Amino acid sequence: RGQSSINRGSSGKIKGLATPYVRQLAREMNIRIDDLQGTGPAGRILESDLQSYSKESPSDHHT
Amino acid sequence: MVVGDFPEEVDTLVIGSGPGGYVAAIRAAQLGQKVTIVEKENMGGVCLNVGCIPSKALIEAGHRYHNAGNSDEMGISVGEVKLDFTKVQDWKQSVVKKLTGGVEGLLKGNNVEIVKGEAYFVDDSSVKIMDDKSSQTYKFKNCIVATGSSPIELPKFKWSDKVVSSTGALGLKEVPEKMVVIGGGYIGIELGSAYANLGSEVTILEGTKSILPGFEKQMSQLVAKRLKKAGVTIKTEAFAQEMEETDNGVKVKAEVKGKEEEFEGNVLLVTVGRRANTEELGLEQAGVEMDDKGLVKIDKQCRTSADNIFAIGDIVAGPALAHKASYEAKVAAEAIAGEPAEIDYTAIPEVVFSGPELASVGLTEQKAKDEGYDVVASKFPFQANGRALSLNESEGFLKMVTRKEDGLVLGVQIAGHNASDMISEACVAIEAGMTAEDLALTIHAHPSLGEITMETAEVALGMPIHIVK
Amino acid sequence: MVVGDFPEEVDTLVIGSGPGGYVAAIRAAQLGQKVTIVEKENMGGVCLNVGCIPSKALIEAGHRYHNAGNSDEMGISVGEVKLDFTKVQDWKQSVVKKLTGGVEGLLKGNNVEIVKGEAYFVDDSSVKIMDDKSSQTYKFKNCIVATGSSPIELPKFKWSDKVVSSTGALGLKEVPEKMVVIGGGYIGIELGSAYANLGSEVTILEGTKSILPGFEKQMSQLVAKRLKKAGVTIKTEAFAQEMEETDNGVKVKAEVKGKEEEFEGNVLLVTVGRRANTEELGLEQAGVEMDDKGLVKIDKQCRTSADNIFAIGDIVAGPALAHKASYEAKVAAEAIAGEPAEIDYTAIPEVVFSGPELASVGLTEQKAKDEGYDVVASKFPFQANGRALSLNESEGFLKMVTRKEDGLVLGVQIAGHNASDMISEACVAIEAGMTAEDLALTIHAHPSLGEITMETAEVALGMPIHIVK
Ligand SMILES: Cc1cc2nc3c(=O)[nH]c(=O)nc-3n(C[C@H](O)[C@H](O)[C@H](O)COP(=O)(O)OP(=O)(O)OC[C@H]3O[C@@H](n4cnc5c(N)ncnc54)[C@H](O)[C@@H]3O)c2cc1C
Ligand SMILES: Cc1cc2nc3c(=O)[nH]c(=O)nc-3n(C[C@H](O)[C@H](O)[C@H](O)COP(=O)(O)OP(=O)(O)OC[C@H]3O[C@@H](n4cnc5c(N)ncnc54)[C@H](O)[C@@H]3O)c2cc1C
Repeated sequence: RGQSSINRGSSGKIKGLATPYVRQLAREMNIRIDDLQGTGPAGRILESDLQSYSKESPSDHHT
Repeated sequence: MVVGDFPEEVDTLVIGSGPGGYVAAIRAAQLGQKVTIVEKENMGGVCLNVGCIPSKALIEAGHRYHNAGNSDEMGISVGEVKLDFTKVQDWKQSVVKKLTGGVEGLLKGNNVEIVKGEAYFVDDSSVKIMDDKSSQTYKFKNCIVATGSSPIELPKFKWSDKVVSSTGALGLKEVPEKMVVIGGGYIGIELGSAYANLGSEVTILEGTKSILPGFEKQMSQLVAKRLKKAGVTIKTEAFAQEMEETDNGVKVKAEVKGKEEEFEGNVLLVTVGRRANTEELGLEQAGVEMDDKGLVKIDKQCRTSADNIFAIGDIVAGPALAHKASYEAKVAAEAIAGEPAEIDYTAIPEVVFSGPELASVGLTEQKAKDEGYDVVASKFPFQANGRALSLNESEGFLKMVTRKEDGLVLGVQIAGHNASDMISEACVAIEAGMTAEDLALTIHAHPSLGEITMETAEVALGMPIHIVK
Repeated sequence: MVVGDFPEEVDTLVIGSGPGGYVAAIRAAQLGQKVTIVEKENMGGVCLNVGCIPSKALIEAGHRYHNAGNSDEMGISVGEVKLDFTKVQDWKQSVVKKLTGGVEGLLKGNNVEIVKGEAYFVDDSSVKIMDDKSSQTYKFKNCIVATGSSPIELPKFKWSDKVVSSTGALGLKEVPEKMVVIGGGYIGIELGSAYANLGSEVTILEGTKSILPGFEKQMSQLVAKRLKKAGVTIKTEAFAQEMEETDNGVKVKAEVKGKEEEFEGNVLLVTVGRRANTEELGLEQAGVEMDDKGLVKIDKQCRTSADNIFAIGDIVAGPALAHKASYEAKVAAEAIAGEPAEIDYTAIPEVVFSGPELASVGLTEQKAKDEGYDVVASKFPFQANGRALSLNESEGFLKMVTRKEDGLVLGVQIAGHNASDMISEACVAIEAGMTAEDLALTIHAHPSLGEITMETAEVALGMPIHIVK
């Protein structure tokens, strides 16, 4: 308690910047969100980024 | 094995009914599992019975009693203000009952089977549940352990009717004339200030250099100032050494900044931390690994080293907070249901219901720098906000930490009236990866405290309207 | 032209210093413009002097007076509660002064030149500014018009010391024994309930079927219920016809649901709407076009039909609210600075500081359906929230309107304690295009009112924890 925490990369480089819904969608689509470059403000990954990523590399996103 | 102990077969077993356990049980049931929940004490766990809820009720009562005569400046004066502490306690308990009764109803409404008793692991697929009279074995497919935590007892300060934990402090029959508090963390501060507001002469002994050491100095200082105004004595770098019972209380010897001092109180509240309830559970027999602090090791899905056993809440790492427990509860329930759920939050808010309220989410300025971010830290005072002024609550500030290159909001700290309400917006903003610009361009109602968030974002952008740069 | 009237040359001229004008002036100055602001009455406009701020101060005083003796159930009783209304007014004015003084300081701190007087357009690049003694012509490069609005006077209810507008009601020297209010919109309700709480016997006459007709019925009903409890008489479908002065007040004849009734009050407050201050400005001479309601026509950049003249706030279309004025102010200031700013918001919040508070942002269920959306409407009650219960403020609900296909948050309506604080999160969520899932997956502090937002989102997803589906 009393320690502010943030659950994003610890190296000062934020990866996977997206809303919780998009992050969940990525999991459901089996996409590693860290692999994406977002097109939203501050590099935010949008739902459309997921869609175009899965179109581009349909075979890529299987773990 | 007792004669007649035929194991009962259950699907998902939840152990403990706190904000971890009961939320896990409900969500698991909603996802189609047949759920059984076992609780050895009270439905709702620490949080509802002897934690978050009763403490906030007591704080509100203290607040109202203390502030009843505080509107003189606004033209409203009251005759003698009287406190009927028995009634305060009754009211507090009525709030607790509404919520615990509610939880029981919710569990039943979601067809969760409730078992009273204490669970103990026999192996990785069965527990024994004991109550006063009997014991029964339950075989489970999956189990979620949410047994929470208990106050730490100091060897030289054994619990008694005069030496109490937070639980004892919440249940006092009368307001003690004098109260000594060991520990200036949030529980000590919340309960200490509640009793100070209710009329106790309170002394707080804190080991570090300031109370509420997890919060930024400027925030905890505001609280310290308000406490002192309410007559509370705060001793920092103070280490309680030993005590002695007196006729009507205790005498505590402490080393304060190297010097020995003595403090007297009718009640001594010890809040120096909590210990995970993992010791008497038989976790070893289930193959569930723990770390050296007694916390259960889990993966991103809250799964322990035993594949079908999950652990959540105060017994796993991270801040011991109810909303963290409930969040993990949902992840575990979904994981069992085969969904791709993961612990995937960006930030957990922390709130102290002190005067003024403190709330923090995400990174502080220092923490962000330590993590290597190039940051901008921006502040805006409550006293420049029309809503705060019209509520006569103009003390405090909001601080926003943003990433320099693009304004990404990394953290927000608030010290001020209704900080607990205001922090939600910051949680959502951080969680969604929003920037200062996003917040500045969102229209906020006038007059409202939310404008403080917007205006701090404008400070971050270098263009505040209501303070001069 | 008066001898010696050499025109002064200014860069950006702002007319009116309300939340439209002063914000525009400051932002324009921050963007490098040389700014002059002209105000004929008080710095801060309606909002700070006779609108948002003093009304909220009076409401808070009423609230504290009315609730002083309301904590009995919680074990806190008070002796006689006394009201010193002169002191209430003094305190209210002290709040106003802090803010208006602040605005003056902010303008100066941003190097904005302040001119006192009334502006009148001579042509599309100059105004005459008149004060008591003299008149001076100013030539401007760009102008932002923010002259606000004034209460509408009804022909049969001329302003007097007994027939008052909101301005008069805010400035009363004593609490009237009886008050009649014509108009049950938010201003009538806010001021009516403030005086009811301060001890007036209040009657509200509203022409439509319910008070606060802009809000959903379930919300306005909560307010009506609370008003009735405070002794307020509400007459709907009531049309005031005429009045008669009596020795110590007025008698109002009204047609209520077709039948004639008579109401007496020491003060009659008429709040039937406001009219844009565009009539005596000489806008025609500047080539600025208006619509048939007297509102100035603007484009997305707040630019009028005269290229270098902008209009913002109550004199342009849209809800007459301070935060809308301030938002447009920033757009206009940026447009003049050549930035690609545009009016680009998704939603403007609306708040009523009634008991309980109402707040709404985005689309209501009905509006969303009217616009062709396939929606889900979800509700969560305050009484299932631990924070609300521990504050003893458990009345009300939050309603969330989401798009069926993807959970996009279209609107949020809140009726309950601190709704004005809670709405910010909804504003940000709607503005950022967030979904119910986003809100549900964001960790909200426990116990806090923000959890209500989170839980309503879970209702939308079909998996609420704290209510049974
Ligand atoms: C005074 C106080 C104030 C607090 N205020 C806040 C606050 O404002 N906000 C906040 O977020 N947090 C607050 N907390 C912390 C919060 O209460 C805990 O983080 C939270 O309760 C943890 O939830 P949990 O489900 O992990 O466990 P708990 O709530 O501790 O519940 C565990 C339950 O498991 C039961 N149990 C244990 N062992 C067994 C067994 N073997 N068999 C059956 N049942 C068992 C226990 O009886 C208990 O009911 C406060 C705590 C205290 C003490
Ligand atoms: C009782 C009441 C309560 C309200 N509460 C709220 C609330 O809680 N929230 C909210 O958002 N809104 C509220 N409003 C509405 C809000 O006050 C207005 O929407 C807001 O003030 C409009 O801002 P503005 O800048 O357009 O104009 P105004 O604030 O009306 O300011 C216009 C200024 O221009 C000056 N002016 C006019 N003509 C000239 C001229 N020719 N030359 C020089 N100066 C001139 C006027 O003197 C005035 O100072 C309330 C209004 C009232 C009456």
